This record gives sequence, structure tokens and C-alpha cells, in this order.
Amino acid sequence: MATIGQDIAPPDLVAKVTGRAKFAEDFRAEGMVFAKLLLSPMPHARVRRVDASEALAMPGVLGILRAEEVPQVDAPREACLTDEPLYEGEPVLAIAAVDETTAADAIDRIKVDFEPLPFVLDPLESLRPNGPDARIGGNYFFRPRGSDIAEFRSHKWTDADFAAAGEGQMPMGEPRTEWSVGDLDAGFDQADLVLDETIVHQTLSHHPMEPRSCMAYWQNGKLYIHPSTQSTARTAVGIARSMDLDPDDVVLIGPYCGGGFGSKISGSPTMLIPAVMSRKIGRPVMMRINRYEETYIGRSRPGFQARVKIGFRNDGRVTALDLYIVEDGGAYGSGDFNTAGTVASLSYQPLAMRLRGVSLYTNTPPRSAQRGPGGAQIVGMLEPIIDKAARQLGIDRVAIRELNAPDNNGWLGPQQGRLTSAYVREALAMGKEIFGWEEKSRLSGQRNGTKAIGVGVGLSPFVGGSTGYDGLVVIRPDGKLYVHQGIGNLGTHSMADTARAAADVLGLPWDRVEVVWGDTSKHLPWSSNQSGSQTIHAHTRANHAAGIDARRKLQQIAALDWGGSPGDYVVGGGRVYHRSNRNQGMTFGRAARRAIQLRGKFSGYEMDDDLNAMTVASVQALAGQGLIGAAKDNYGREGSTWTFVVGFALVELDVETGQVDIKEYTAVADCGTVIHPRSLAAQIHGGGVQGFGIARSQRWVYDPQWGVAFAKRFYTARPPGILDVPLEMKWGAVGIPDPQTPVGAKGIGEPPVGAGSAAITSAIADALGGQCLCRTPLTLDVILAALEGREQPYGPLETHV
Amino acid sequence: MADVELITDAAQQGVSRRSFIKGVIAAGATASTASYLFRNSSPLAALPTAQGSVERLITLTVNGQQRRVDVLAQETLAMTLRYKLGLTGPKLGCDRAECGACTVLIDGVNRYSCSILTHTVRGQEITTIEGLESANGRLHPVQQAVVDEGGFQCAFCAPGFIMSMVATVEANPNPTREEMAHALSGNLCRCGDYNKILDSAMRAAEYARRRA
Amino acid sequence: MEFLRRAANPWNQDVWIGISWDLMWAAVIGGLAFLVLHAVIAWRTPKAESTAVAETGDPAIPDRILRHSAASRAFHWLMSVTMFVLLITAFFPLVGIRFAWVTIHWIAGIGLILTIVYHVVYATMKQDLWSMWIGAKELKEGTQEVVGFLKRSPPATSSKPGKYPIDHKLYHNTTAVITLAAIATGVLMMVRVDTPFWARNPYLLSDQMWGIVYVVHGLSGVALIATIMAHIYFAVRPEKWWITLSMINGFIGKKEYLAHHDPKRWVVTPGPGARGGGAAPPKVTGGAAQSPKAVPQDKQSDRLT
Amino acid sequence: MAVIRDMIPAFDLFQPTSIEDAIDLLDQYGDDSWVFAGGMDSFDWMKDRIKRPTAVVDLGNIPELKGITSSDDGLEIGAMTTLTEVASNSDVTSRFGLLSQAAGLVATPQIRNQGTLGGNLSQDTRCWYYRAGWPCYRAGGNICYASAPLAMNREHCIFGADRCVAVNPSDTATALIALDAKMVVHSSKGEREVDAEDYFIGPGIDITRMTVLETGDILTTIRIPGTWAGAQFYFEKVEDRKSWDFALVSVASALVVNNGRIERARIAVNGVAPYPMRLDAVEAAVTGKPQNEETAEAAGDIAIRGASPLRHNDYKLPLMKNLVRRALREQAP
Repeated sequence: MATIGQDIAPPDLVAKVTGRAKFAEDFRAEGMVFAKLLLSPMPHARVRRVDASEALAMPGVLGILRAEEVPQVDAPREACLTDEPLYEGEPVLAIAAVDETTAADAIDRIKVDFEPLPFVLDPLESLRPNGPDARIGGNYFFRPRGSDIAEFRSHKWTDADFAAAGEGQMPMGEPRTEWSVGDLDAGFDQADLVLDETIVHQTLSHHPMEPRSCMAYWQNGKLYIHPSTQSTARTAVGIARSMDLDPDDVVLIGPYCGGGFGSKISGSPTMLIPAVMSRKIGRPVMMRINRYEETYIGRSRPGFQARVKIGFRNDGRVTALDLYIVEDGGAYGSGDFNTAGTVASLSYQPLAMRLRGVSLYTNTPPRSAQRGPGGAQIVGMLEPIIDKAARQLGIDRVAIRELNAPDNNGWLGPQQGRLTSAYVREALAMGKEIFGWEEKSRLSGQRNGTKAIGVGVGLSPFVGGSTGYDGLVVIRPDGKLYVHQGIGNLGTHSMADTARAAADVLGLPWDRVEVVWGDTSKHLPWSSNQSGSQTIHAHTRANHAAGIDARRKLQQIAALDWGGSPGDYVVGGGRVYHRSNRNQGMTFGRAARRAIQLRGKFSGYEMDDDLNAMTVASVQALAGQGLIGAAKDNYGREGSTWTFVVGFALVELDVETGQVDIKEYTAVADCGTVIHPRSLAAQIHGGGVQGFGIARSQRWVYDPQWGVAFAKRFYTARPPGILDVPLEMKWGAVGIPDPQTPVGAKGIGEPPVGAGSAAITSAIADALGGQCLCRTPLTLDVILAALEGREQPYGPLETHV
Repeated sequence: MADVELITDAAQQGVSRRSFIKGVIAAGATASTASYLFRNSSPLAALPTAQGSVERLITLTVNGQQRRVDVLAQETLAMTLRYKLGLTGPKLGCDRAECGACTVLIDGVNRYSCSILTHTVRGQEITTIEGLESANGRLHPVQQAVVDEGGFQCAFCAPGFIMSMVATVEANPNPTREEMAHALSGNLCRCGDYNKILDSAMRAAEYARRRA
Repeated sequence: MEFLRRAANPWNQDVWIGISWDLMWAAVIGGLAFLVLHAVIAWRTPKAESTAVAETGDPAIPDRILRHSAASRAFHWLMSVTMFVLLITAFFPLVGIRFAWVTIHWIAGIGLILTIVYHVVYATMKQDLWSMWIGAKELKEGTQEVVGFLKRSPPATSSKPGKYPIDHKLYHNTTAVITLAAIATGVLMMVRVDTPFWARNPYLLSDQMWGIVYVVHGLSGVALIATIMAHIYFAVRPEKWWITLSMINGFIGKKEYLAHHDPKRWVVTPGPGARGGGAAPPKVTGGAAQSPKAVPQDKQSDRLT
Repeated sequence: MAVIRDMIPAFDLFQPTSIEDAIDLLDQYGDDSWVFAGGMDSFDWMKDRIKRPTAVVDLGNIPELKGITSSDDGLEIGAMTTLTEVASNSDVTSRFGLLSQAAGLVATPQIRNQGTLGGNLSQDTRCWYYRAGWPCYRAGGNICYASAPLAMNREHCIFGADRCVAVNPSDTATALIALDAKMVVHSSKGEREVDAEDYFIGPGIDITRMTVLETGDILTTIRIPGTWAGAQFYFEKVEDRKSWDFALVSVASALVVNNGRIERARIAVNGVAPYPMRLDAVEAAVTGKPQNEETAEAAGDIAIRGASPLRHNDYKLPLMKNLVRRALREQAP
């Protein structure tokens, strides 16, 4: 029976429910000591002098690590320690001691003389003619392609640019990036309705449950490291590169990752600290990261200040979309806004579109991808505006999305790239059905006591997969299939679920499949990063290819032993046998032993030459242990693979307090073939919950005078709790396979977030009678001010509140 | 299903590694052989204590066993469990009584072990996630319910949630979904897997009722 | 003893946040020590014979001489009330007597400012600003007086002061400087509390500057404790009663006038409405005796060259 | 010296078994001592290394501080009784449901299982400038960072600012004020009883404390008289998240209504001032009035008279107004 489409508990679940699952901070080593960080108290400073003599003289203190001792990087990249901290909380140095309290006491006693430097928190401030820059030299990094220039420069707008913006509107000076498709003017000329809105989307921390702690030690010249990372193979390679080590000399053991959401894709710069410290002091070093530190070094989604002008025809068709985004790139610069433009183009398929953007450095913690990077922001921001147009044009809000949504011929981005598949209308139809849109949308605006009902809908596309990675499976003499996985394990279950592609190709029941993951000493194949909704797509393909390779070899062995051509043999039920005579064949265990005897390609002594070096090394290490299937995903693909999720929400908004209760939520995905229904539901709902957090509560707050963060704990940052989400949530999946991938599955990690966020911003606007407040998070103060007709608590462009 | 231990236990990596990594101290082993919170070389060891203040060497009842352990006055239970008793089930997600990943039972009541002074629970029954399984390796009904519902994603929060579920189904074996949500509201899940967690918890209550 | 209270600002920089309140006790103890010492020495010092000068004085000098006009007295007492309120609101909470003091404190501070503005205007318009000038001669006389006091011998009677003796002038000027420092810093500090006048802005000055402001305010505050202790002490000393009384009813007697003042340096002549010994204010003129130009009432020049 | 907000610095832990012993210890160590109840507030201060007591006195082993007993026609609740017990005790739920509701809305189950009523009442403010260890007025400095022109003060006060604009975070405080409870405080000078509303002090009185408790004082008992037993109660806490959050504004009211007329009323709000605020003017205005929308409307308007919002907390005016109205309406929404 095929495993794909079944609910099968992942193989790590028992370890997870018994406490045996070891996360980074759970590893121990003989002689292990502790590192603690000294963080910059200032948003931008230079270290003039460090006096650690008192700390180093303390009994139990073993050493100090300064910025000059860690692997150096070129600007504008981030090293794990710095003498020019660029945000409050950036690690400056580390201390190691025999216990944590001593290490903390030692940090306490270090005197650092910091020279404060100018800082900026809000990119719009940096764009002012005399505004401060986040770096010495500028607010963006200039490195034109094909040139030797690589330096910071200042990008400024003019006073006239600022003056030109209307009251409360975002000024639009010279952009740094611009692309357009079609004739924008003509698009607006055709429009019967044009909306022009200024929007603020908050920056928010990822806040995975597990802080990025790391333990490391050296043995026989090899680095053994236990980081908290989303990816396994890629992180190990990254560490080797950063530490200037041979990849074979890095053993990464991290079978569990307590969440990352894009913040631990290939680990973190700080994971090098225990590695370097351990080399320096000759002891295993544990660096436990606490929640404050996690907020500082743990990455964040870039906030946007944006202005959008959208033209609509009377029938609701989007004729023109003009989007200008100012992005807060944080201390080390990172950009989502281009993706945001691409996602907008895909969602609405406008007849003409322009994206302009400026992404600037600020003196705030580093940004990185966060689940649906760019996409989650833009759909949460634009969907209530689409609603506004629908309302003004008298069109059903789902219908306006159906009208503009892409199908298999859809396009996206400046190159007007093509899709492998898009079944958005099917998803909208299914969502309407499950949610009961027809009936619920009639409740819109009705009162239940002091509570106003609002219903919302959001469409969220995101990239659903990459290609070209390697699969590696071993059939051992025990007759089991061992699927080696270089991807990580952060709870999406894809390290298990993608293995099903190989299992099904070989017709093997799941109880005879072992997944090997989380430890590079176990010989893993070259893999995608565990990020960007890639893995279900990339690794069902890679494992499919490896499974096919193993199947071919089984058939060849059978033909060798029993005669005939390999094509005469079929594989299933743990055996390979002649199509016309079931008894003419052998078990997998027998085949594995034959493969070991036959050597050559059968048991890994020879292999395809298109495999990645990492896979090659793994196959070589496994050679002779069984029948080895190893192959690169060469299935090819035209266009890019995108997944779509539509979210539907019903909220109750208390008009006397501004509080919003999410009563119902339904989301439906177009993510191709469903591999693991329950895990898919978890992704759809979990992403939705993160979206609720964006729309309703999660924040990032800075004191403007000091440039110091405040929302660096859970209760101040406010991720949603179990009482902030509906008691029961529904879901669905269109289930139409993507035609350009063998299993037909598309990734699902990212798009649920935007669907959750947009459904809520849309529903809140609906409960307010169609008023789009054009800001996230929509906290009760913002809502209450609108309800009571009082001045908004924050300026229309005010950020970090 | 794969053999989890085979894959995860660092002690099985090979001879050289086995000799190097002691891994977690097995439950029941003498405590403090690897005390990472403080060592004799630490200045903390030399600190004089005032007369009348607590004795450092105490006995704790953890998962039904008496454990002798050297505990600093300012030490939290999470630190004692994780770094002195080798019980790494309770996780430190925030260390500030906000996320619930460190939840343990004290006399059957769920509390945040990151925010308990170890000295204040002398003489009380401490139960961690490691103590739920029966001696023969049978999962606790709550654990079984979670497995059957495929509960949790990254599962860093799972030990805490499960301990809260255990406390809840003991106290109220017939909760509504809403009551269950309230009972679990001291635990945070950043994967947002609340729907599945509630499904698991309701199934756990069902299993607990069935067992009773 | 710590002199300053310091703290780490939000950027973990060491900044001054004020003086140590130990200094308050230092001021109290220092003040008391001075009083006790003075009292002991004064008690052991033989009383100077009251001179017969009074009898020989100019008969034109009235029996009652106006030392402080009603306006001056009003100023003095109003100022003293505000000063007491300021000191009480500042220091009582520090010693454990708790109440909501800030509003009272700054309102009293404004009261103090108003009385001082009035005083300065009045002194400029109606009095001689130079009357509080301390010249070389006064300094010399003052030194002699202190030396004499310490030697427990009466001061040389050869040089008597004009209207204001040197110790008064010193006291006045010291207090003026301290009070002005307290006021100037106090006004700045009002920017940091809620008042109807402006929105609070603690960032008007840099941390370092604020530190200085708070230290100056604190120092002037505790200095005022000591100076006011001394002031009250002298006011209640029997030999100074005649001055204290004059701050109540305005007048001193002819005897005191002649005993303690140099009529050449404080010229007193009966006014037009004077009925010898009557209650009407005498005409007081200032300036050197050789140029007795008429000056408005209470305006006098005590300046000597 | 560098800042680190992790690992509690060393202290001596004392676990006295009687109030007298505890007080002796507090007197012995003076300002270096720290009273430790449930610890839910203490841990933050100590882990952040901002407060560094040398002697921590754990009240957990003093039996007389725990439990709920009937007295006269009211209740006596030991200060060390957990919030869970307060929320679920049948005497409390049946007669003083206002308090059980308030206690049941504190933070999370785990915190209620450990946090005590006394601790909830005596906890320090959550102003994030102050809790960051900045040298503000409350911390003994001379500045309020939270009321600076650009400061982030959404959660701060609209009443009672006196240099400090922090708010009292306690949920049970308003309930106890509405129930006319008395706080029993022990010290080496003996026992004293303080009205619930006087237990909390504003920054004008002492900017470094939230309550009348001074070094050497222990809150031992909360006495609830029978005066308001079984009255018409209303409690609501408005927060950003439904668990682990502090009230932006909370309201507690007790009304005795006869024939549709409000005979007696007590109402208190929190989250709006540095102390929980009893609304005397509202009580006076509604007493004798019919319990209807008109009375509620008027009460809401009276409640927010004199409020002066900061830059980001103007919303607390309508929020407080609306909550006071709700608290006086017959049918809670």
C-alpha cells in the first residue's frame, strides 16, 4: 500500500513525547563548560577598550573570546562577535567558565568602554536629507554586478519628496529598485476605481520556542557541533566553510530543532562561538542562549512602510498596481520586498504593475526570511484594500479574488515567469464550501451584543519547491530501506514524509523504512536547505530518483541471478520478482547481500557522476553495506512551482473594548498531492496561527531616544497563545498533483502565514464596516481609537511601536 | 517505525564517541556526577553561607526516586533537573515563566520549573516528562494520545504541554474543549499547532477516562 | 561617605544622578556643630559694655527707626515660607515622612521665584543694589570680628557697620547664590515633571548635563539646610532679638541703632512727618555723610569706598 | 560593568516556619533582605540581576500564611494562599465571586498554581523602562523615561502620574478594593490593618514602592468582611492576549441593587494609575440611581474626568469609560 496520502506518525514522535528527543541544549560532554555573551548596550557603537582582568582572575573563569579571534567576514556580512556593534544586543565578546553562574558573574565584571555612534531605527528617518545612517558611510551597501566596488553609500530623498506626500501618506522619493510590467498609465486610465493607501507592517521576531543554543567540542581534529538548525547537510557545510575546515572534519549532530521559521535555515553566526571557544580553551563549550539573546540574535521579519495605488475596472479586474515599499533591512540588510512585489503580481495578475523599493540598513537586529518572507507581509497589507475595492464596486469579496487569481497560465514578477501549476479558483471554491462563505458573509457587520461580526478572506501564494538535489537510500541485508536525509527536522515531518517517495517507488510498507537524519556522521546526501517550502518538492523528487535507482538495481540483480531482462522484474512487498512468476525473485535482504557481493554500482563503489561531492563522500562511506540507490533529481521543470493557500476567518470585534476574537478559521491549500494529511493540516493551521500573531498582536518596540528594544520577551512580543486562536479550525486541500514533479507535491510551509494574516486583517476591516486601518498589528488600541473616532495612537508611518 | 534511539542517542555513535560523550545521565543514576551548575573550582563553591540558611545537600523526590543533590540557594528546579539530574525533558524556552516548556508536576500540580527555587520543593513529588512512561516502557495515556494524534511539530514545547495535559486530565477527566484550552493556556507553541494539540489533549482525556 | 549618587544610564554609561543624601545629614550635623560651637563660645565670651554712644547721639535721630519696610518684611516672610515648604517637601520624604511632595515643591519653587523676582525688582527700584556689596574694608572688619569672637573678646568698636553688618551681607549673598543655583537648576528640573506649562522632556539636556544640574540642586538644597539653621539660630539669640523683632514690626530702637550701626554709614534723619518718638517712619537717607542727598525712603547707599 | 540578564547571583536562602522568625530575619538583614512568596515577580528581578538581595526569606514554610477560613461573616485568606485556591475555593466563589474571577484571570494556570494572593497584590509594576533596570525615578534616579516625548507608553497611566507613569499590574487588587477588604501587615512593631485601597500607594507618596509595605513588613492576611457577600459583581480584564498578559484596563464592581435601584456601590479600576483606583465619584453618582443605561453612561463619563493621557495611551480613556459602563449595567455583555 502506498504510504503517500496516509497519516503516519513520524518516527521521532515517541522520543518527542518522552523527553528523550535531544535538542541542542540537551547534549552533554565530559568536561563541558559554559559560554556567556556580553551584548552591546547601545544601538551603534565602537568598542574602545575592554578590561576583563577582574573577570579573568575569577576562579572558574576559563577564557575570553574577542571579535578578532572569530572567523572574519567581509562587509556587510555579520561575524559572530564584533567590535562595532550595529544594534543593541549584538554580541561583543564571550566568556567561558566552569558553570553558568560564574560565567554570568564574570560578564558582570567586565568593563567595556563603548563609544556611541549615530544610529537610526526607522528607514524613513534615514531617507531624510540629513537623516542618520546606520553604518559609518551609509545606509545601503553598493555592490554593482560585475564591478569591484563594494562599499556603503547613503541613499537620501529630498525635502521636496517629503513635502510632496499628502498628509499621512508615504513620501516616494527615488527608489533603489524598480521594475515594471505593462503600461502602468494605461492601466490606471482603464481603471474605474483607484485606491491609494499608505500601509505600515511591523517588523517581528521569529521567536522559535528553542533559542539558538549550541554546544561544541573538538576531538582528533574534528569539530563536533550541536547547533539548533533547520538544515543538517547545508549547515555542516556552512560551518566548515566559516571555520575553514574540510567538510569531513565537521560532525554536526542535531536531530531536533525547536522551530526556526526561517531564522535558523543554516544555523546562526553565533553557533561558531562555542566552536572557536572550545578550540581555544580545550574544553567542550555549551552556549545556552536565553530569550533576550534570542530576540537580539534570533532574526526578524523586515517591516515595511508602503504605499500602494491600485486601479480596478468596474467588474473588479485589477488594471494597474503601483507598489512602493520602504523596507527596514536591520543591521545587516536583508530584503523581502522584491518577493513581496512578485507575490502581489501573482495574486492579482494586474494588467500593468510597477514595483519600487528601498531597503535600508537600520540599527536594529538582523532580518532574515521568516515563513513566507515578503509574501506574508504583502498579502496581509493588500487584501483588506482589495476588499475595500470589492465593497465600493459591489462585488463579492471572494469573487474579486477569483476574477484576478492566476491559473496554470499565470505569470509573476518582472520577467513574467510561468507557473508549473495553480489551482487557486479550486481552492477558493473549496474554502467557500468548508467555511460556509455564502452564509457567513451575510453575518458581516451584524451585532452580537457589543460584538460586531467580521468575515475575511485572504489569498497567499508562495514558492513551493526547488529542484536538483540528491537522494540516497540503502537497502540493507536486514531487508529494510534506509532513507538518508540531509534536510533538517524542525517539526514539519518532511524528513520522514519525503522518504515516502522512495518507499512507494519500492513498494515497501512504512514499518520497513528507516529514516536516517540529523547527524552528518551518518552519511547524508546533499540536500536543500530546510526552508522556503522547498523540501516536500525537492526531496520527494530526490528520494523518488534514489528509489528509482534502487529499484533499477534490484531488477538488475534479479535479472543477473534469475535471467531475463531487468524489465521483466517487478518490485513490491519487500521482494523483487519476475512479473510472471512471483517465486522467481528474492527478498530485499537477499538482494542487499547480493549487491554487497557484486560491488560496483550496486553497493556504492561506483556511482553517477552528477552527484554532489557530499553525496559522493556519503556513498563512499556506505559502500559495501547494502544495495545503494543514489541519484540526483534530474526530472527537470519549466517555470517555477508555487503553492497557494486561501484563508477564511470570522471574527467578533467588541466595539466597546476593541478586542478581537477569532471565532472561526478555515484554510485550503493548493499544494499538489497530499503526502501526509495530518502534517499538512498542522502546517496550514500553524502557519495560520503565526499569521494571526502578525495581524493581531505580535510587536517589535523600540525606544526612539535610546534605540533600545522592549518587546524582547514573550509577553511583551505577544505571540498568540492557545486562547487567542479558534477552538477548532478547519482545512482542506485541492489535491491536484503538480504535473511537473513525479510525486506531484508542492511545498506548504510558507503560504499559510499570509493566509492567516490576511484573513484576519480582512475580517477586522469588515467588522469595522470596511474601514482598512492599514497597519499591523491591529491591536485593540488602534481599533478602539478608530471606533471612538479618536486620534490614532501612532502616526500613519510610525514604526516599531 | 524507525528505532528512534538508534538514531538519536549520541552514545551509540561509535567507540571513540562513546568514550567521549557520556550523554545524558540515565535516570536513577547518582546525581551530581556531572554537575554543570557549579563545580568545586567555581567561586560559588567557596561562598560562605549565613547561619540558618538552607543546607546545600538535599534529597529530592523525582519521578518516584530519591535523589541526593547539591543545590545552590538560588538554583531553579529546571537547572537542577537539567544539569544535575540529567533530566533534559523540561526545556528552557524563556526561563521566565512565560512559555511553559519547562512545566513539571509538583505534587501533581503543573508549575514552571524555571521559576521554582529547588529548595522550596524539598519533600514534594516532582514529576518530569521522563517519569510518565511506566517501567515496562508503556507510554502514559496522555503520551499515547499525542502519538495517536500525531501531535506537535518541533515539539520543543511538547514536554511542557504534556505535563499540563497530565495535570488537567487528572483534575478534570471530562473537560470540554474550551476548558482544556484554558487548562493549557500556560503553554506556548510557536509552531501554532494548537488545533492538533487540543485534539491530542481531548483524546488524552478520553484515554484517561477509559483507564479509570 | 559617597558624595554622589551615580547610576548606569540605558546605555550602561556611568552618570551622576544627584548628590548622596548622606550630604543632607552632613549639612544638618555640620550646621548643628557650628551652632553649638558658636553658642558655647558666645556664652563664654564676656558681654561688651553697651556704649554710651546712644545717649550722645544726634537728637534728630528718632527713637524708632524703620529698618525693614512692610514690603521688605512681606518679602522676607513670604520667601521664608516658600523656603521652608521647599525644604520640608525636599527632605522630609527622605527621612521617612512620606507624602506627595513634588507638586507642592515646584509650586513653592515658583512662589520662591516670584518673591525673589519681586525682591530684585524692589531692590533695584527702591533700594540700593550696592547695599549688599562687600568691599575690602568690610572683609577686614568681618575678619576682625570673627577673630575677636574666637578670642572671646568683644570686637573693636572703632568700626561699626552701616545698615547691614558684614555677617548679614555675607549671609545674604551666600544664600542668594545658593538659592539662585537651586532655582536655576530647579526650573530646569521642572521640565522633567508634569506641570501645566510644558510637556515633560527629560532629554532637554544630555545625561551628563542633567547629572550636573541634579548635583547642583542637591548641593544647594543641603547647603540651604545649614545656612537656614544658622539663620534661625542667630534670629533667636538674645543679642540679636532686636534685629529679629525689626523683621516683624519693622523698627529698631535708637539705642540699637547707635549701638550697632555707624550713623555715618547708615544715615537716619527724621522724616517730614516725624513727631519725635512717634510711630511715623523716620526719614532715612543714605550715602556718605558729607553728601547727604535726599533719597527715597528706604533707598540708601551703604557703599563705602 | 557590563550588563547581563541571566543567572541569579548568589544569596542566602532562609525558610522560616513562623511569621516571627521571618520578621526577625527581615529586620536582621534590612534592605539586603527580600521577601519571597510565590516568586513570580521575584525571579525576574533576580534573574535580570537588577535586585541583588543577600538574604532571601521564603515564606512558603509558614503554615499560618496559607489557607482560607471563615471569620465572622467574612473570610480570612492567608497571603500565601495560591491564586488557584483563591479562584476555586467554594467559600470565595459562592460569596465573593468577584475575587475568584479576578484570581482566575491572572496570567496562566501554572502561575496561579504557584503565585500567591499576597504576591499578586504586592507585585511591582511592569513598566518596561523600570524593569529594564534603567535608573528612573522608581529605581531611585531622577527621570521618567516612559513619559518622555517619544516614549513608548501604551501601557502606562492616565491618572495619578507623579513623575512616574507606571501602572499597578494586579488583577486581584481591584476586586479586593471593591469588596472593602483589609490587609493585615506584620512587622516587628506588631500587626496593623490597612484598608485595601490604602494598601497601594502612588509615586507621590513613595516612588520606589507600590504598597505600604516597607522593609521588615510582611502582608500576612487578607480579611474580607461580609459587607458585600453575594452582591452583584462584575469583573473584566482587557488585555492584548487572553493568557499571560497584564490588564490594559481592568474593572471590578460590587453593587447592591434593590428594585432596580443601586443602593450601594463600590467600583475600582486598575491599569490606569500607579495604584488601583477606587472610583469614589462614580460610586457617589450612581448610589440611589436606577440601574440603567443612562446611569451607566453618566458613570463612564464621570470615571474618566481628569484623566491625562500620554502620547500612546489615549485609548485607555474610552476603554475605561466603557468598562465602567459595563460594570454598572444589569446584563453584562
